Amino acid sequence: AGCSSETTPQAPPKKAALVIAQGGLGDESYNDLAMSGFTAATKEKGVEGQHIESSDVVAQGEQLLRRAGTSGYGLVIDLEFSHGEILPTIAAAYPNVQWAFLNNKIDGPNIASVLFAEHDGSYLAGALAAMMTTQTGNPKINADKKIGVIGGTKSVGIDKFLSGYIQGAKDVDQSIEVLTAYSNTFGDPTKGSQLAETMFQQGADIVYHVAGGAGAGVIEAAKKNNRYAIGVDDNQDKLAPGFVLTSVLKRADLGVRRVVDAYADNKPLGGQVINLGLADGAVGLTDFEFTKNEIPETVRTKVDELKQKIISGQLKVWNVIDQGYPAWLQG
Amino acid sequence: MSVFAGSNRTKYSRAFRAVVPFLIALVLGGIVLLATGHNPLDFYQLLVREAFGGTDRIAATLSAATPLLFTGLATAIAFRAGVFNVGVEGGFVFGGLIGATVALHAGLLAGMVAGALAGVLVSALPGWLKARWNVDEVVTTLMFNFVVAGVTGWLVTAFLQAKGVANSATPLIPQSSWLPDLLPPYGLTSAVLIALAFVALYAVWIKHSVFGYELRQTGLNTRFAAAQGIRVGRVIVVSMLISGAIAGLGGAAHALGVVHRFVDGFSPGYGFTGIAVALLGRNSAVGVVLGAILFGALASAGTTAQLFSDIPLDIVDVLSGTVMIFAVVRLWRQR
Amino acid sequence: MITGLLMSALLLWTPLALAAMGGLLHRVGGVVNIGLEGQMLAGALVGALISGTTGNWALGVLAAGATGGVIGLLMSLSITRLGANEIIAGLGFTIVISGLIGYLLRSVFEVSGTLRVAGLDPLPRILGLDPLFWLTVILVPVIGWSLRNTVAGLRLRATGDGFDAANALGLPASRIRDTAGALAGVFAGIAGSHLVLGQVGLFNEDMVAGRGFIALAAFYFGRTRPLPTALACLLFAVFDATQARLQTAGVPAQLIQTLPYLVVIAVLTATAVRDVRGKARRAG
Amino acid sequence: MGVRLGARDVSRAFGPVRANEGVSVEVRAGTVHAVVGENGAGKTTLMRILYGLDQPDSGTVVVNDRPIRLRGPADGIEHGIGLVPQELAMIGSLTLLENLVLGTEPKRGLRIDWTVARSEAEELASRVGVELPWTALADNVSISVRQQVEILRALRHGADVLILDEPTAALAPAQVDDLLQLLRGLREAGRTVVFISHKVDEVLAVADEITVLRGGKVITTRPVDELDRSSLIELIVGQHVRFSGFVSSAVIADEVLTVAGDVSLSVRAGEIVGVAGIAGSGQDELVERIVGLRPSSGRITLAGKDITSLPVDRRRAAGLGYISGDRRSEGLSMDASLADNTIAGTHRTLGRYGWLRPSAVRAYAKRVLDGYSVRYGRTSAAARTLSGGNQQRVVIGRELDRNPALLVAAGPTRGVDVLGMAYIHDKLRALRDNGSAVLLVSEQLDELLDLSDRIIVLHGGQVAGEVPGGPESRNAVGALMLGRKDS
Ligand SMILES: Nc1ncnc2c1ncn2[C@@H]1O[C@H](COP(=O)(O)OP(=O)(O)OP(=O)(O)O)[C@@H](O)[C@H]1O
Ligand SMILES: Nc1ncnc2c1ncn2[C@@H]1O[C@H](COP(=O)(O)OP(=O)(O)OP(=O)(O)O)[C@@H](O)[C@H]1O
Ligand SMILES: [Mg+2]
Ligand SMILES: [Mg+2]
Repeated sequence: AGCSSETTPQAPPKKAALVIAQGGLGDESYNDLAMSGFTAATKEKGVEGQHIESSDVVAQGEQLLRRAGTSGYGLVIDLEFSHGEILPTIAAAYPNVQWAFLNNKIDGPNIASVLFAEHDGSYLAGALAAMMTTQTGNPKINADKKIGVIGGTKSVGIDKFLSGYIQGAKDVDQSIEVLTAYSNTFGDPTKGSQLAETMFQQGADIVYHVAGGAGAGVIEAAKKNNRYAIGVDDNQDKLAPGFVLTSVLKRADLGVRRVVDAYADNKPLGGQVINLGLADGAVGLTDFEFTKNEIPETVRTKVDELKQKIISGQLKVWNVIDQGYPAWLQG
Repeated sequence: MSVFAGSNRTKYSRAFRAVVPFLIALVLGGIVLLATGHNPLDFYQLLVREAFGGTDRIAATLSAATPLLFTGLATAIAFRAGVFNVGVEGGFVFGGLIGATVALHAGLLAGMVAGALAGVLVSALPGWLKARWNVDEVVTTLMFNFVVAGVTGWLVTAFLQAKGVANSATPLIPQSSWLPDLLPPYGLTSAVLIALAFVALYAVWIKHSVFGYELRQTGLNTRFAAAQGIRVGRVIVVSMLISGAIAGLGGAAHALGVVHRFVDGFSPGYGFTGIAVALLGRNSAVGVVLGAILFGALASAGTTAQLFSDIPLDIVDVLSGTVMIFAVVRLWRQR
Repeated sequence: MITGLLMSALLLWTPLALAAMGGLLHRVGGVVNIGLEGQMLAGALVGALISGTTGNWALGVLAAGATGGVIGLLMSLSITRLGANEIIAGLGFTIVISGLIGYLLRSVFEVSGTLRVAGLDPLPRILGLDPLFWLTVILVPVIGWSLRNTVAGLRLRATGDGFDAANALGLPASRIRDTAGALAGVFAGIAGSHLVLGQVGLFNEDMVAGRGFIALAAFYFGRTRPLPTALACLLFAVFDATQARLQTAGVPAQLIQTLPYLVVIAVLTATAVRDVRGKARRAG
Repeated sequence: MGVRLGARDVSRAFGPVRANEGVSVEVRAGTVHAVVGENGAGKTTLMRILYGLDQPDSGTVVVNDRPIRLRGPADGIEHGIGLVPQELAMIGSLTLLENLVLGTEPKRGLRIDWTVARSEAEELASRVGVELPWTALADNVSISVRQQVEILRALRHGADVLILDEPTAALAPAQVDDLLQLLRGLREAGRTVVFISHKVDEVLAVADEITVLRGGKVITTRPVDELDRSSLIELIVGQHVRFSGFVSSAVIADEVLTVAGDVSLSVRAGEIVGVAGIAGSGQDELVERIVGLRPSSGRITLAGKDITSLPVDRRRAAGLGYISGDRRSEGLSMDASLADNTIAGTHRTLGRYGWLRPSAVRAYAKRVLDGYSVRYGRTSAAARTLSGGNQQRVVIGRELDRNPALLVAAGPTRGVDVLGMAYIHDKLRALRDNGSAVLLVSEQLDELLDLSDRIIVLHGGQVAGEVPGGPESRNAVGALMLGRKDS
């Protein structure tokens, strides 16, 4: 694949690797999003990029990262959470390589960490859903004060989203009921559609999914039942225009982009913690491309107010990862 | 004289039979690669380099082979007793969870023992059901894998979850309770020695111990064994318990040596690959070692090969699935 | 709400029952088919692609059945002609197929995991349910009757229970077995297409999600009789459909998921105990 | 014209074993043609070739005087040949009617016309003079019923040449008579029968011509009136054999075995007690209860010790030896080595601290196998590689070498040729004379009469009566076997 004859070979080309997390590519969320950021950034910056998947990414972590360290890569971005503990040792063994880790803060002179405030974005979605579920002028909405959320697995990483969502809803109206369920799979859309359909039958009219590929089924179910879904990670509004109320963005792509850009531009990265949240637009809601007309102005204003409060620090959303489980969500 | 010729020929044909599935897989994989515009020879060369090209890569291959040594051996023992145990996966996973949890509080040795016991717990019921009521073990052990997956998931999130970790995971085990590394810095743990020791023990034990004899006879012909006074029910149960213990021990060794905790994605199906390892190795000790190294090499090389090529990892599944299918075929008609 | 539950249970029942009927026929013919999972996945992909390119659901379903049939035949040939172990052949074929599909998605379609096919034609509804559901409803008794009363049914049963004996009678036992294997593949392929065309409208490489194994459990559960097998599938489907309700009632999701498997073990045990007891009584 | 079915210079080898070597036979139409020979002489192989189930390496099958290639059993059936195999080809989970019509079902459209099937079956059965429970599962009926279905099936396929491979091996004397009568009836009706048996008397009673095979080759084919019992036996084994005949026991001592319950009996040291009965009269249950393979309701003692609920190994330790009637799947493990087969049951006493020394195992096996004149290559060879007669010797050697206080011998010579039979009989008598108790179960009346000091006859799971051993008891035993008390 090397066609370096066109460019004048000065320094060896910069090389970056992206280690894909469990679930692999095709999860329609985290991995795919990070991958898209990686592809775009490496192309733009003329960096040679490779991604690595493994069905045994947990156990192969050490061998894999070491191999990457010895294979001429200047930057290695690791998406797999379970590699957190081994990364410092490996990074120390390969001091000339720049390492980056997502979703957790890892210390090391040549390690950059990227963190996301997913709970903040989910909080806004919960608040929005709570305000919407009583807008009975809308044919997709019933009078019940019920909304739903579906997680991919029962784990703190996912419950961080769920907890924020429930908190947001309850802060709007204590009496709102939030149905929760887990699909136990990130790959089976049938399961997602099944769970969503049940929630719709139980009276929910807005269901938020944090379930990757299984979530695709949630969105299909919303379309079929004339209800709303809320997407996650990427902007999923266009998957079923008008039936996806909004999506809670977690722009892993932006995080990856930042890291690749800095590396390509020879900017310092080591030891940095990149916090991405509402303020950066890396987390948040979409701008309601297809549902603008269905969401009353007042509601949109209220959501914006909440967003500003969080950014300013006036409002603090519960973070399951640091704080453990809150009263409104069982651990 | 003719007896000699016969045994030579079977030895030769046995080796040949073990190589053929591998060749078929390479040809089939080659066709897929060619059809999608890749050069199979280059890719296979890359695979070989990534599997065996240097101390670090050999360490990686052995490391990937280690869990397969445990699961392959656990499977082979049950198969030898005529019990088609496909539940080694469950024992491995449960052993990993319990091993990791116990080691957290009570140290390395306790963790290993607890892991083995956890594996025993998983295999005991199907074994007893088979021995006592002749309940088809293929189905019960297969079903048990799913049950164990559910129960471990629940145990982790409900009771054993580490704080501040985004995955379903137990807390990190303190370094003092890890299985020591063999070849620092290459991350090959002493688990591989434990596994090899057990395989060697199996080789001698199955052939030369009284219980090994009873186990072999039960597997070859249960009615015969029962009529000569071998307590086949007990043999079946014990073989399942040993199989489970080794599976669980493998899980604990994986937790204490490699992952240092129990976490989502702990086993990508080591138990199922173990079935292929046992069958490819015809349930013999040497065969299990070779089979584990083969599948370990495919796994480790397949992953790092991506650093040097654009070929999707899934091709490795095509290769190992094909090896599995053809591992057990009879390639010519017995005349 | 009850009708809602029932409808979703019936929707979930269709692919399970179809695949289970395929597995049942193969089992009657003497082979335990663990490869249904892979055949369903292939059917799902081909069903999606053909329905999308032709804009005709029926062609999609047919193509899915044909694909499953070819895979089923290949698998059966490896068992009947090459003497492969049926369990391993099933497992191996499933791994190869999912590997191949993952590979093709990434290298030909340049997507990973999920494939949205433009112009996909979903199954129409007849009396509120799709044609494949009605097909399955008809198939169950037809298979039961045919096994008992047709030449093909009798010969299949004979081959399954006495392969060598059937051969000695001049029946083409291997060919009969292969036919059953191919038929199992056809049913599983169609079942896979139902997941796409009848349920979610898109393809995902993990979308079969163990349904092939549930189908296997179902025909074990039903002791290879069509009606009890279909009812077992219904039981599993209802389990699945009630999951969300149980979960909102506070039962942990992971535990709920183990229920069908536990039920299979319990039923298998109960029938085995009855068998052993029955035999002891006849003898004593 | 005349040769309805035959072989011309047929050879067939299995690896190094030459099962058939230049075999030529001619079976004339309308005759009963017997094929006899030792175990492994190649009889079954030849029959499979004649039916099309197997293909010769060289040579050809002859049908109606013309050489023919049979590519499969379908071809055989087409040429009017029917085979009732040595291992019956019935399918246990199908009914007798289903078994009968399988392959040639009367159809109406796609479905089977059960009404026609049933009436055809009834008609066929009445023509041959039997009555069958058509809706019973094959698994649940006796061997002789299954055999009748097999014969009817062959007839239904239009077979006018019927090949029967050892059809009488598992039949009681009365059933044997019925079968021979049936064969004669078929001959009268113009059909041709090829008949294999190890029982010289049957062969002489029913056959028109007899072909003798030895070592895969034809020794001779002769009309029956040129042969008598001893000349035929000599042709079969290739040497003169002397049968010792009935010799009763010299010293009978204390009771070794007592069984109380549905069937009550006792066996004393120094005596052979025979158990007779038509198949399914409860012999198998009795044996399995004594050996410990089946739970028992009554009380069983061995050398004064209550063994009613002991497992098999403890009974063996208490002095039990067992020759299984099912050599292929219970007496031997065909895929295990000869050494492993020989030490089975003794392996625990051979072991030291739970380990078996290979040299000790080999030495033990060699001693036993040599002691019982087993012809074998190495102790590591699989039992499967031995001929049937030698396989049986392995079992006999294993059980007798331990010098059991009680030997339960079920069909110890089933399927064994004449020479082997004489050898085994001598060994059993020697064991008795050494002071052991022997319980002998056999379907072969001659064997029972020859060996037993007394004979217990079972009928319908009960003891129908007891008679002394010796040839004079023949009629009495025969009557009791059918449940008649008179003689
Ligand atoms: N499928 C086979 N594979 C290998 N060897 C075989 C096979 N079938 C028969 N033989 C061998 O060929 C020889 C002849 O066997 P065959 O069954 O024809 O003997 P037989 O005369 O019928 O003996 P018996 O009286 O015991 O039935 C034997 O040595 C036997 O072991
Ligand atoms: N599977 C079977 N095994 C043994 N006997 C059978 C079987 N099926 C049917 N029979 C017997 O065959 C005979 C006729 O069968 P059956 O009554 O099913 O046909 P039928 O109902 O008269 O046909 P039709 O449906 O065309 O009127 C009965 O005596 C029945 O016992
Ligand atoms: Mg509402
Ligand atoms: Mg024979």
